[in-house]
Amino acid sequence: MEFLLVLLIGLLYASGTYMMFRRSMVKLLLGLILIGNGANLLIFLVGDINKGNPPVIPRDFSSLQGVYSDPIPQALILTAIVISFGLQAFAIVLLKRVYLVTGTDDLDQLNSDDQDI
Amino acid sequence: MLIAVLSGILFALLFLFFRLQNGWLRFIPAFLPLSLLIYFSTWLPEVTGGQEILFKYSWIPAMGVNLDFKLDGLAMLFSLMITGIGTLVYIYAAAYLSDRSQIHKFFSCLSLFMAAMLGLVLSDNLLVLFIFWELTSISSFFLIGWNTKEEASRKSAVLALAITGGGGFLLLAGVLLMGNVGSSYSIQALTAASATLKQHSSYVLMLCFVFAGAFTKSAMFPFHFWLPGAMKAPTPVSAYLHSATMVKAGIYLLFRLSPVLGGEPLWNYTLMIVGGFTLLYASFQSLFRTDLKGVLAYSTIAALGLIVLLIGIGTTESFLAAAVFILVHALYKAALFLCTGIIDHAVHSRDLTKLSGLRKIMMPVAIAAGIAALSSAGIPFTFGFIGKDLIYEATMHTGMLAIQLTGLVLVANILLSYAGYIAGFRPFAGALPEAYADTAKPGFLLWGPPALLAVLSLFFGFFPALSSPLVNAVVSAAGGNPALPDLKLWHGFNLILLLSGVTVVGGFLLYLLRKPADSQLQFMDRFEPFSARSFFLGLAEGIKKISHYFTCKLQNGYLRNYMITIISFLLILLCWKLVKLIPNSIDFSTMTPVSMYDVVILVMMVSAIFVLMFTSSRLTSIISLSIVGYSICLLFVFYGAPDLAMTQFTIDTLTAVLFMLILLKLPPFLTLTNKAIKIRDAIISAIFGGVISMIAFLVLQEPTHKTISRFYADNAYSLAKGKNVVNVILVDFRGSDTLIEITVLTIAALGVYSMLKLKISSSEKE
Amino acid sequence: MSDILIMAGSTLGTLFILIASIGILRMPDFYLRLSVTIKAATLGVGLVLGSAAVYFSETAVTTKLLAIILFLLLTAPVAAHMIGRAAHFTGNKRWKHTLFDDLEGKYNDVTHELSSEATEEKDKNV
Amino acid sequence: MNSIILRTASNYLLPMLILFSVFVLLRGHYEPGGGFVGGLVAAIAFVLHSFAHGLKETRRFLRIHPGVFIPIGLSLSLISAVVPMFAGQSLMTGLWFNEPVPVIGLIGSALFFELGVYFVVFGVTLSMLFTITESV
Amino acid sequence: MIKQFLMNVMLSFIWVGLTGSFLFVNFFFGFILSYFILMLMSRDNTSASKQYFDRIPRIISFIFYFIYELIKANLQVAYDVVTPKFFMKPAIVRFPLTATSEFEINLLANIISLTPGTLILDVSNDKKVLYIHVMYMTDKDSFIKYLQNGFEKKLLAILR
Amino acid sequence: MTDPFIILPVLLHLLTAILLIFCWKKVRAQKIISVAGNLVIVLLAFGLWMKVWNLGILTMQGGGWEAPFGITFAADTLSATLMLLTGIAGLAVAIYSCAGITKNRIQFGYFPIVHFLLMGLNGAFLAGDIFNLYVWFEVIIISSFVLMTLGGRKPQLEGAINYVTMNLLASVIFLTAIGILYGLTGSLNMADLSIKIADIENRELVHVTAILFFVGFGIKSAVFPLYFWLPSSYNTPPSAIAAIFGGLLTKVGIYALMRVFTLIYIPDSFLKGVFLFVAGATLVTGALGALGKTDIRRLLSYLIICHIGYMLAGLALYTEQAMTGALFYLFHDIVIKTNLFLIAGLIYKIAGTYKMSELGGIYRRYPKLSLVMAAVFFSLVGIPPLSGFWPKLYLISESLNSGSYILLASILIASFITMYVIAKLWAEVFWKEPMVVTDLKAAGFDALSNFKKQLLVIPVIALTALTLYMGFGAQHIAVLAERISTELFHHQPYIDAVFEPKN
Amino acid sequence: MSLYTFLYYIILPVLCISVLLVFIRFLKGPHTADRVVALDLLLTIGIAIITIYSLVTDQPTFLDVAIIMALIGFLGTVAFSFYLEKREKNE
Ligand code: NA
Ligand code: NA
Repeated sequence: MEFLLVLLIGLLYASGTYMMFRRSMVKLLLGLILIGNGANLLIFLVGDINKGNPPVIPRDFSSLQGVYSDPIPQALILTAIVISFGLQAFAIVLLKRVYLVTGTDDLDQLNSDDQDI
Repeated sequence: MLIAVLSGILFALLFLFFRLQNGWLRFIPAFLPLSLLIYFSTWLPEVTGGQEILFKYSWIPAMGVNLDFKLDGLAMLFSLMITGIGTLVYIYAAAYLSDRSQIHKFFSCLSLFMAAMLGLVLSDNLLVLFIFWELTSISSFFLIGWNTKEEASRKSAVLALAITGGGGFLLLAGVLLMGNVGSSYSIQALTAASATLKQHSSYVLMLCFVFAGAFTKSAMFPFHFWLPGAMKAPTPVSAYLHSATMVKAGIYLLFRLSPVLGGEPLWNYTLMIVGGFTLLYASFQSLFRTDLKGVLAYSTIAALGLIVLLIGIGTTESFLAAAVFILVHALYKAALFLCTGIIDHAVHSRDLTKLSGLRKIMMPVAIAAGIAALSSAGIPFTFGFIGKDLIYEATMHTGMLAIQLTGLVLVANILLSYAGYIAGFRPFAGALPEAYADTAKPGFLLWGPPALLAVLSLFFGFFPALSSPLVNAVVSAAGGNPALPDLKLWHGFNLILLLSGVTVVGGFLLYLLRKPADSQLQFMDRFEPFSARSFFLGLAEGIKKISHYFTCKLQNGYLRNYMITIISFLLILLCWKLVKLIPNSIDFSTMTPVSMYDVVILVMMVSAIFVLMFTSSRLTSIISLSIVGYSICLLFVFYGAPDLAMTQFTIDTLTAVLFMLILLKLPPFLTLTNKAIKIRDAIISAIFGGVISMIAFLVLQEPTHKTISRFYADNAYSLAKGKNVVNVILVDFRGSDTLIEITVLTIAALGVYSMLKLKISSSEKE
Repeated sequence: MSDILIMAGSTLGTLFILIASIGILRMPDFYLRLSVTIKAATLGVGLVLGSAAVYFSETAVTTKLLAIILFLLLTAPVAAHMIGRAAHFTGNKRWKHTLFDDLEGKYNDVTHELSSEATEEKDKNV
Repeated sequence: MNSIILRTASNYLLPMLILFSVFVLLRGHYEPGGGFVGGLVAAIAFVLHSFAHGLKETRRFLRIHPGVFIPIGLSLSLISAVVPMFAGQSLMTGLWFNEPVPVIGLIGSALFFELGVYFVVFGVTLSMLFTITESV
Repeated sequence: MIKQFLMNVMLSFIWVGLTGSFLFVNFFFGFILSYFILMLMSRDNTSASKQYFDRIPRIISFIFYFIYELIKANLQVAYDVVTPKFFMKPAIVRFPLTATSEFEINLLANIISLTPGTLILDVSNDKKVLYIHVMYMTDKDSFIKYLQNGFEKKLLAILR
Repeated sequence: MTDPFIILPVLLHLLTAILLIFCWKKVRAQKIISVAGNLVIVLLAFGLWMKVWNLGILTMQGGGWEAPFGITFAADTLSATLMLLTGIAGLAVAIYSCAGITKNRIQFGYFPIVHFLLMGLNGAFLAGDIFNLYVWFEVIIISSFVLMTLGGRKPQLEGAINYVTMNLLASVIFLTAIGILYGLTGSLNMADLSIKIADIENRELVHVTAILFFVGFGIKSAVFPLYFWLPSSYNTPPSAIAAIFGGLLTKVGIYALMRVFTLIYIPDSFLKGVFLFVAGATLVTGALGALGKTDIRRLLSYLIICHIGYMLAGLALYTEQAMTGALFYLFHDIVIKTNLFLIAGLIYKIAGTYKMSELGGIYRRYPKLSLVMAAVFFSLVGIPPLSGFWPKLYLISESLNSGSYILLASILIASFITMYVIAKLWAEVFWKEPMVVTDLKAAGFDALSNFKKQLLVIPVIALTALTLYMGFGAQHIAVLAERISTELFHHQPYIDAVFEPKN
Repeated sequence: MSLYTFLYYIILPVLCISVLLVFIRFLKGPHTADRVVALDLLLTIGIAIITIYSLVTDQPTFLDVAIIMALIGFLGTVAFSFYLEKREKNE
């Protein structure tokens, strides 16, 4: 499974970058989100993955027993997800605002100020 | 001593804030150089007695930068010139400058400049020397650009700064290289380590750097062209900078470093060639100038070339000649400049084709200029004669090169004599044009300084021996034989006298035969495209064009190009490393077995990703994104991360909602790029994905000891009283992260609010 | 005993879900797909959740499962209504065998308000 | 959006969701959940309400601007993080009451911290969505 | 009516307390037990209490009716889905409401939607009419009658 | 030594920000709170600096958990110095903002965001945990996003799109790197990583992660060829905002590079080569970019890039001496770039434009102010003995020592072009008479009240004074930088301080 | 046949097949509304899968995810419908 996940992560990164190279702002944003997902999965994967053992201490125990999923990557991803939610929300709104001001979604037309180079 | 050096800077600050508009107050600043002159003169006996007076002040010991000042013959010569001519220039400037409201600033700059020059010549620490070196560049920048309203003036200032400052940076490299090799910045120490330096593999580099600094500063060919441009400065500035100070800094440096780096053929020949060529070139050029200051500028360049040539010869005689000529040149050139200024001031013209007969309205000036011209030509009983004598003496004792050098110097000297005559006689000879008839006579304070200089030229011409102790001290400082006889006016009839005579007469004949004319100037202008000036300006223009092109290429305003560059850069670096790491075989045995539901989720996810990439409907793309998110969420569930799954799910839903709200009024996707670009992008993206996959795979293969997560697993309940270990990490073990994370959310919310609510209309002022 | 209950429940539930999936794939128009799927799936999931409740037979978990069923029952029809309504706005094509459509033309294009008038009913009723 | 069914549904879903969000908040230390998801769920309750009733109505219903929850929550988290420092301990050191409280379990600074997170997330999500909805 | 319900709940808690078992099943058992006790006690009392004890059986019967309809209709649809040929005769029907309050409409709509074959598309803004998508439409009037006498009547009987 | 109070500047910024949010829309109160808060923080930061200087590295373990189990905050001399400088720059910008930022921007959260940004910077300097560093970086970028877009018009928003995208990309790369690092070592604590990374046998793989870190931080610090976002965005927001950006934002990337590549990774020859190439290319391309620019802030933007090259050069040469130079430059650059953008803002206030072709005559009209600005400009150029000069000594000297002649050439070219463009700028903006003489009295600087003028000018003067101190008191800065450089290269005390048992 | 084998080898695969079928509808469309319905159904099946998975692994913890899905998935559908209804017809 790890191998398939590795390939999946690669695909997420690849598709994310491909989307980011497009001219549409919306696609750019979607690409960033995809890469973000890829990064999260990557972190998840490099912690030891195993099936069905959440890092929650069972009722009658005081510590995790046997095999359990590594809790640290999970905590990291949680933080990363939340942060990227904030960033994404902001970026989405920025996109909207830029569209309102410039009237276009085409990134190639957003360089009116780069004349003085 | 420190005070003496820094007093200029202090006064510079002082003058900035005290206006000196009222009458005689203008002359107060002149007391600064005067008192300094007196101060330095008091050390004369010790210095001429062969002593070196040292003053040490600690400044930045961490970098070996100490304010060590050394007063030896060389420093003394320059100090006296700087302060002496300085005094006269101060007085002159006070009378000369018409814009009284700005005069305090002028003196401020001038004082700064003087202090910088003093510091330069007195420093025993090469780095400190360099600091003052740059200060002279900067302060001269302000002085040259004094007439700020004229574009030409501003341009000359920038050009002068660019050349001298640029050379300065190279000099800095040289200084640091010398410091590194000689493990000290003290000139004394470096002199002692001279052999080490010369044998070091980077000796050539050192020379290159030092020469770059000295040649740019002293306007050697091909860096000479800033100097004529710098004539845009007010005349007192020209007089000061180009006779005794600024341009002599390079000379000083070469002189100073002669015992450190000199004596090697490379040093000598480079200096001789560059100096000689500059001498010839500039003296020839001066033939064609019609602007008084232009003539002086080129003759100055030529004189500098001559001195460099002399230093390059590197014998005691040549050092002696150089030392004397420096003084000679300072005296007559300053006088000529000042006279030029008076003429300019009085009749508002410096055009040699028009000026004549001015002796009738300014006799004292005419006399002063005349004497200066004679000294320049080397007529007996002027100091110039002694100088010429010594020069021929020096060139004739250079062994193999004696004839060539002497010939060269002879030709150049004739031309220079001509230049001197032109500048000193021409404006005063002949009939006075009508237009100038009722010009007011210049005041004493204007003609006094040049007259004094002329008198000094004569004085030393009559009594050359008086200058001997100082000059000898200079020679010994430069590493020459200190035991020299006194200077004498009369050596008897010999070849040298003959040469001197030829020079004087030749120059005079030339003066009689040639009339400066605009046509000659225009003739010379035809060669302008081949000149060094054009070359450098063209180079600068070319660099600008290249930079413009280059910047436009890079910073082209297309975000996706930027990202392609960034990703490609990353990929190049990563691939370079990863090539060595490609595994031979893959071991699947240690991996988690693949289940049916895993495969289904993966298939769905992969398809959704492709739909997302290629759909033309925005809504479909958002739904696909949601499916990708939900699939990840399921993966999280399968692999034991319920917290993650919950969060991922909520966030994905919210993101979809956000997108919905925002996308409502956006236009649909357009197919904007062509197929070739898409393929290129796809290839780059695929490589990126592959590289990340490979890294992830390699990392999975590495054994890891997860002691920290073991600690959490064991202690989450006992120490932090929580059973959901992830949550315990989030609120306790790594709680700070969470605190910051909600701060991020807060900021994002503020941002969203402000961005949508705050709309500054375009008419509103910022 | 409980094992059999669980098996039966989950089998039945899964079957309904499968039917819903086949339905969504096969049905000829949007409304039919919507109609088939929303409830068959809800019923199916409900059964699966019910069998899980039997499996865990623990108050905390059981209430949780019942809560999920309740949520689904409360939200699924609303969701179906929302999509159905939206689809009608966007002019989704109906199956050719559709008998009649009383909703046609009842929406105000601007305000999206829905009238209750039955004026055209007779004409539409084929 | 002018749908009676959605409007009615949101009326009973709102309290259910909020109740659920508090549930999620309180049990986060023991089982999946926590302030973050809790806050999101609570926010979603109101988002749903605004979809059904329109933003104005939801604002009226909520009475105060959701943004107010942000600094309050942030302060709460900050205080629970800083209080240990007054006891000379590090930032974020967990402080616990000795006796467990029914329903919630042990009460410690972590709970207040989570509550702060809950408020912030609630306020952030809601104010973002409201702002966006208003400007669309 | 609320009084009765609260009483009922209170008694269930007492039962739970007495038995000392906090299990959900136990509570449920206590609830049913106390329900019958209360019902026996309130034979001759006011209409308010009567309403409460009438309603519970109605709810239970409604639930069973709903489940019956659900399974029946689901099987019908399932059969149609699985077999190659479609027997459907879909239509969108205008259904005049007897129910008036929003809550009633909502509940009715949910229930109608949850049974296969029928799907509420919308409610008119004056709350008088439901628009229902029907999969198996035979006769419009009989369908409306069937709904009115079936779900709507039973539901209103519980709610009112 | 353990000291829970090292985190105080961060917390105070947060507290101030919260207070400011409570004072939403109350412009006057916000100004006062912000300036007061910054003042207190500067004093605090100075106290912290003194403490670190005297006692050595101070640490705080978040939650009281011993390293590497909790989150470590560590203040070594570098952190403390940067915090102090950040505090000073922040205070200057806050004062300047009182008159330099329009009322409606303040009403929409300008001040709280600035404090969040400063908080993020301080936090990043203190972070002893790599993921914590990431989180701080996010605070920084989101605040900068907000500031970048605040009240933005078209150019500002267009710039913001570039800025946001590339910073998000950098964050993702950074996050990827962290994930991989965790996968390799199972740890996040930087001191712990230092130990664990050294034990990994697959060195090549270690360097692969190092490359990811380099590129991630490289984008943030705007090095070649990753700097694109900078020139297209820094010239768009109001000057006070640009000042924080120009002064501090790219520097935090450099800080991270310095920290990561001394504490966690020891670059191999390939990476050093890459550093050298990138440093040289940054210097040259930045300088070339600045050539021929006609907009002051655009010119300054390219100069920022160019000068980042010096700092990277110090890292690239990877000797203590070179690092000393880089650090010295870093300190100098923070102060001067902040000041330069404030000055650009002042010029804009005076003349109403950033275009050099339209500007002119500032020297004639405001001679004293011009001289202050001149001091700044010449410090930037590195005219000795001003502050920009000294660090170059180390860098040039070290590149000569190591025979990195291409880097040397780059440094010289960059210095030369900087000097040239600044001289031209001076001639154009200060000497030249303006082409169009507009009625500036009515609209510009002159129309402001005396108090407001002082609010604008005082920060500039104060920062100039600091710059001058750095130049003339270079001894102090040099000693400081040397000490930091030693600390960076001999990081055992840092590790010991982090792992010091609880007392 | 044990309960585990039954759930793992029969129920889960059938659910997976259902997922695939629904996903094919998503791919086919044809209308965006169809995709929304497909998404909604995917979620519902997802809840079922999680439930069965929690049975298989004997981890009731996963059911929390199912609750969240049941509660919040609804919002997504509402939002999509909202969008479908409100958008200008430009796709
Ligand atoms: Na059929
Ligand atoms: Na139905």
